[in-house]
Amino acid sequence: MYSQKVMDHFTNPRNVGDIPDADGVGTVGNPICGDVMKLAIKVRGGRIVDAKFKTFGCGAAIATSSMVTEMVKGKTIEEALKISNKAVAEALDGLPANKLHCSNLAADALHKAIEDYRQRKQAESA
Amino acid sequence: MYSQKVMDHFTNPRNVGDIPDADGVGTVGNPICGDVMKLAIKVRGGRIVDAKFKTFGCGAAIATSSMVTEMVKGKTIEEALKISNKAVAEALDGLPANKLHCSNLAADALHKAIEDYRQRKQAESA
Amino acid sequence: MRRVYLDHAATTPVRPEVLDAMVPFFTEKFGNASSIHSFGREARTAVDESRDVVARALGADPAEIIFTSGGTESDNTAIKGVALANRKKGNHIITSAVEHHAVMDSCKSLEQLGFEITFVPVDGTGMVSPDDVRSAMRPDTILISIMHANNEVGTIQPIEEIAKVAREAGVYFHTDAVQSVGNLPVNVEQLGVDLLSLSGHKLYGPKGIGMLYVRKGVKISPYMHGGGQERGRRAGTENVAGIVGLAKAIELAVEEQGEYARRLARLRDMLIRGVMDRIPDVVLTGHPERRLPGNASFCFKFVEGESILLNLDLQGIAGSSGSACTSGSLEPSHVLLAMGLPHEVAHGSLRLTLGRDNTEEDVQYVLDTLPGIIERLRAMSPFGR
Amino acid sequence: MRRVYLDHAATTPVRPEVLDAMVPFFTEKFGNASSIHSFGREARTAVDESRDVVARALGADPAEIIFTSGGTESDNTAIKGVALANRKKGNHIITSAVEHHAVMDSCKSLEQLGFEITFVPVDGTGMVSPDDVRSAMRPDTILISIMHANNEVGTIQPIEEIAKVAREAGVYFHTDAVQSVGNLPVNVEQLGVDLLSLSGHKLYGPKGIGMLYVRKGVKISPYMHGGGQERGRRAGTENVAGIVGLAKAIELAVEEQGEYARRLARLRDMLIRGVMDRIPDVVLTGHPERRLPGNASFCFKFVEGESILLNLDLQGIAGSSGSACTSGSLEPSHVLLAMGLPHEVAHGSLRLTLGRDNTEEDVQYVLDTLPGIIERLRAMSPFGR
Ligand SMILES: Cc1ncc(COP(=O)(O)O)c(C=O)c1O
Ligand SMILES: Cc1ncc(COP(=O)(O)O)c(C=O)c1O
Repeated sequence: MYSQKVMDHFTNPRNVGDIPDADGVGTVGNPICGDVMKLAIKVRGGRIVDAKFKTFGCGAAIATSSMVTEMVKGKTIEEALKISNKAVAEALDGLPANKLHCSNLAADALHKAIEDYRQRKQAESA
Repeated sequence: MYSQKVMDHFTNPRNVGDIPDADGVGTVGNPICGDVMKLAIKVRGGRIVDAKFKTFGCGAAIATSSMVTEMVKGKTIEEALKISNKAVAEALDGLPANKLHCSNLAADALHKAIEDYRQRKQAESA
Repeated sequence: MRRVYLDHAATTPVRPEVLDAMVPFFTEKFGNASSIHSFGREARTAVDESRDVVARALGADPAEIIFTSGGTESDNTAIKGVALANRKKGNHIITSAVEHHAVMDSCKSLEQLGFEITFVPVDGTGMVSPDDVRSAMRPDTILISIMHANNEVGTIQPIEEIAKVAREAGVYFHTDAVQSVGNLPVNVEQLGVDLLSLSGHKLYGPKGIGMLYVRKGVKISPYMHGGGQERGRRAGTENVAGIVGLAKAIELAVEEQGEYARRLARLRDMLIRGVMDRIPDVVLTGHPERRLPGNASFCFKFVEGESILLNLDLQGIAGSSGSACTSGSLEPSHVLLAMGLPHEVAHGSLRLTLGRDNTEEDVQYVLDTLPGIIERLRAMSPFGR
Repeated sequence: MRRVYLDHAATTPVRPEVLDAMVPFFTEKFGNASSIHSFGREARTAVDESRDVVARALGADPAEIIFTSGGTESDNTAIKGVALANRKKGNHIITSAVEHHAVMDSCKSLEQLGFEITFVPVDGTGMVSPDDVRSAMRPDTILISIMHANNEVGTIQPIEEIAKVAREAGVYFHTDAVQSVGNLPVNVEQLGVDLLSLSGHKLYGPKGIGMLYVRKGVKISPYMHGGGQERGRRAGTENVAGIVGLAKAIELAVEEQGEYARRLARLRDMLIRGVMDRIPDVVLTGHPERRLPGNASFCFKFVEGESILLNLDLQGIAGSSGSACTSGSLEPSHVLLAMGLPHEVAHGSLRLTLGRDNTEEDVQYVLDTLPGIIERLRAMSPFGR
């Protein structure tokens, strides 16, 4: 059902946890739907230097969360914004058809975290 | 499906043929329905001394024809009239349920032959 | 006693290769294909691979294949499913007078729900005319269902031409190919059909498994309601062993079709010629040329079919008949009547259908046995000569 | 790696005795049970004997047994068949909120034909109240369908009492006994039901075969149209091997039911107690006592079911879940929701169902494995502690 890469990220998820002094945090999903992802980023000089996640959800949800934290590290904010849910799924060698719509929210969580980071910066500079 | 007795009478039908100088002949059934029985009797002193049949029909039709000719031989006209289709079927150790209505006409043929015999006698004595 | 099975149109034995393919799925690989654990995935893989095999054999896409419980369910699903899903477009269905009961009675059951059915006639050889189908067409026609080859007399219908008529009018076209797969080339693109039924046990696969091909885009309601199996189009836990067996059987049948058909046609022609030569007052039923390679069917005047069958059976020969007695009804076969045969002749029908294991010796044995049986029965018949 | 199958409510392996009984009917005794020759009679005899065996096991008459392609078809036939045959009497059907999709979706499909359905609720343990059924009754009610035992949480319904409610009102009563036969005593007279569904593959028989009991005198339309098989009540060439396998499986299941249930209940209680003791924030779903002997089902807070299943599977343990992800829909199981569990809790469901081959060691292995999995997933969860 799941690709080997999905199973790898599901079995050994990278970057699980919180960042206590995160620069941006994004949470997407809804426990009622069975998927919640919380993604925290640390930004230095316009680059994402760390990312961590916590996820309540199925195998696809956990694997995409893990994958997106890996993909985003070292990227600039602009580059990170270009990461789509589709790109995450592709990096995992694809997801089953019935998973493409529901559990594939990791990039959304990332974008929300970046939005949070920008709002905080704006608030600081204001 | 058929009892051994049915198969015996079907395989070795008794009294197949015509009686050239029959005293009564009865034909029942209809080629359109797939069953026609023709039964001829020879009567001496109020007793049926010979009976022969010709039948177009299924296994049950042939076996009941054969059986009724056996049953009737030696019987008086009155006794012969009491032979029913049910009695013929019973003498064969029963027939399959779906054969009870259609191919079980042998006693009817017998009764028709007797009717024919009586009419001929009436005509003679008239 | 010699046993000669000549009723392959009724059912066929499962081929050893097919049984071998099935057996592991009863006991070891017994998972439910909907389960996500390893037992389930094993079953899912087998179902997916089987679907690919079947699709490839018929020139279809795997997503167009729905597994069912047999030819009957495929026919019910095709006809009722299309009718109910397209009711807004119309309520008229065209079929033929010689369809299998699974098609005919599905159509009739729809009459009770307000649908109208036209049964196009056949000629004396059992053929449907594409022109008759065209004439029967109405603006509210939503489905045409004409079988590929007839199960009783073996007549092969001009499916490609009827498909053209259907396509020109934008009407869905279903064919019951239960009797043809393995005997004739069956490719959904070449035939031009939108839906196609087949059944496992007619092609050396197991009983209780079948398939319905549904062309992408065809609007069809599910017939069997329940779990979301077959992508929501046929509920019920997948019969994994049956599906694996069906796929193996179809694969082999399609692979060997040409050679199989040639072999059978030769035996059939020997059988038909032999019977016609040896026995008077006999009619060959069905089309003289456009007929299934294994089908030899006759009507013997002055005798009744069941009596012939019983006598043949006593000699070890298994055949079938369309007489009233064998159909369990009061009427002889609707197929024979639709071809214009009188009732009394139709009652004398005998169908002998050849298969893989039959030999020339089998045919010779029938030719040695049958004339005596017919003669004896005729001697017993009030119409006999 | 150890492989522990704990998904017997999804499907069971075919017992060797059952497979042995089936095998001859694929290759040697392959006849069509409707054929009158010796090959056919062999098959007919097997079907007849199987029908006797099944009838005896359930306390029914052989004429009341219809063979189908599975539990799904039995449910579809019962519900649609009774509805369509009794339309003149009324168009209202009562069922419960926790039925299998085969019942639920059959009912829903009837709504489109103008029938009205009442879904009676269940309490927190998944139980239907006979009083609720009585209150739902209307003058135009023609059918009540309440399952014997629930497939997800194992709750056993008060069938005898509901049957009394139905009988007092002169309304037909159907029960889906797919999960109960073999696990509970099932006798149609003692239960007082008019129709009863079961499925082969849930009781160590093959997939693709099932049975519907229909009490003498019950008015029901055929669902599958076609040949006159099953005395005109279910068309389609009989799946002889499947029927023989089903009969053997039912015979053994009913024979061994008491001992089987006792053994399973002991393992189940060990499993339930072990899980409840070792893992915090867990809910036992279903009735604490009135539950299937092999059913242990839970909801684990803060984690999602599919993740649990995948982790268990990686350790060789096969279970199932009613989470949205595993049902292939966006909603978690309608059964868990009907019992009043919040969505977020229902997503954390895990069902472990025991069977013949499970041992104490298997249960111990699960108890050693599961706590770590839940803990790890909770550590990953934004809601975890
Ligand atoms: C032409 C045709 N259609 C449909 C069927 C029904 O198939 P099944 O017996 O598999 O239900 C048959 C055979 O019985 C058939 O010959
Ligand atoms: C309660 C219940 N009813 C019906 C069914 C359907 O049975 P089948 O899968 O044999 O069609 C199942 C199992 O899937 C079930 O658990």
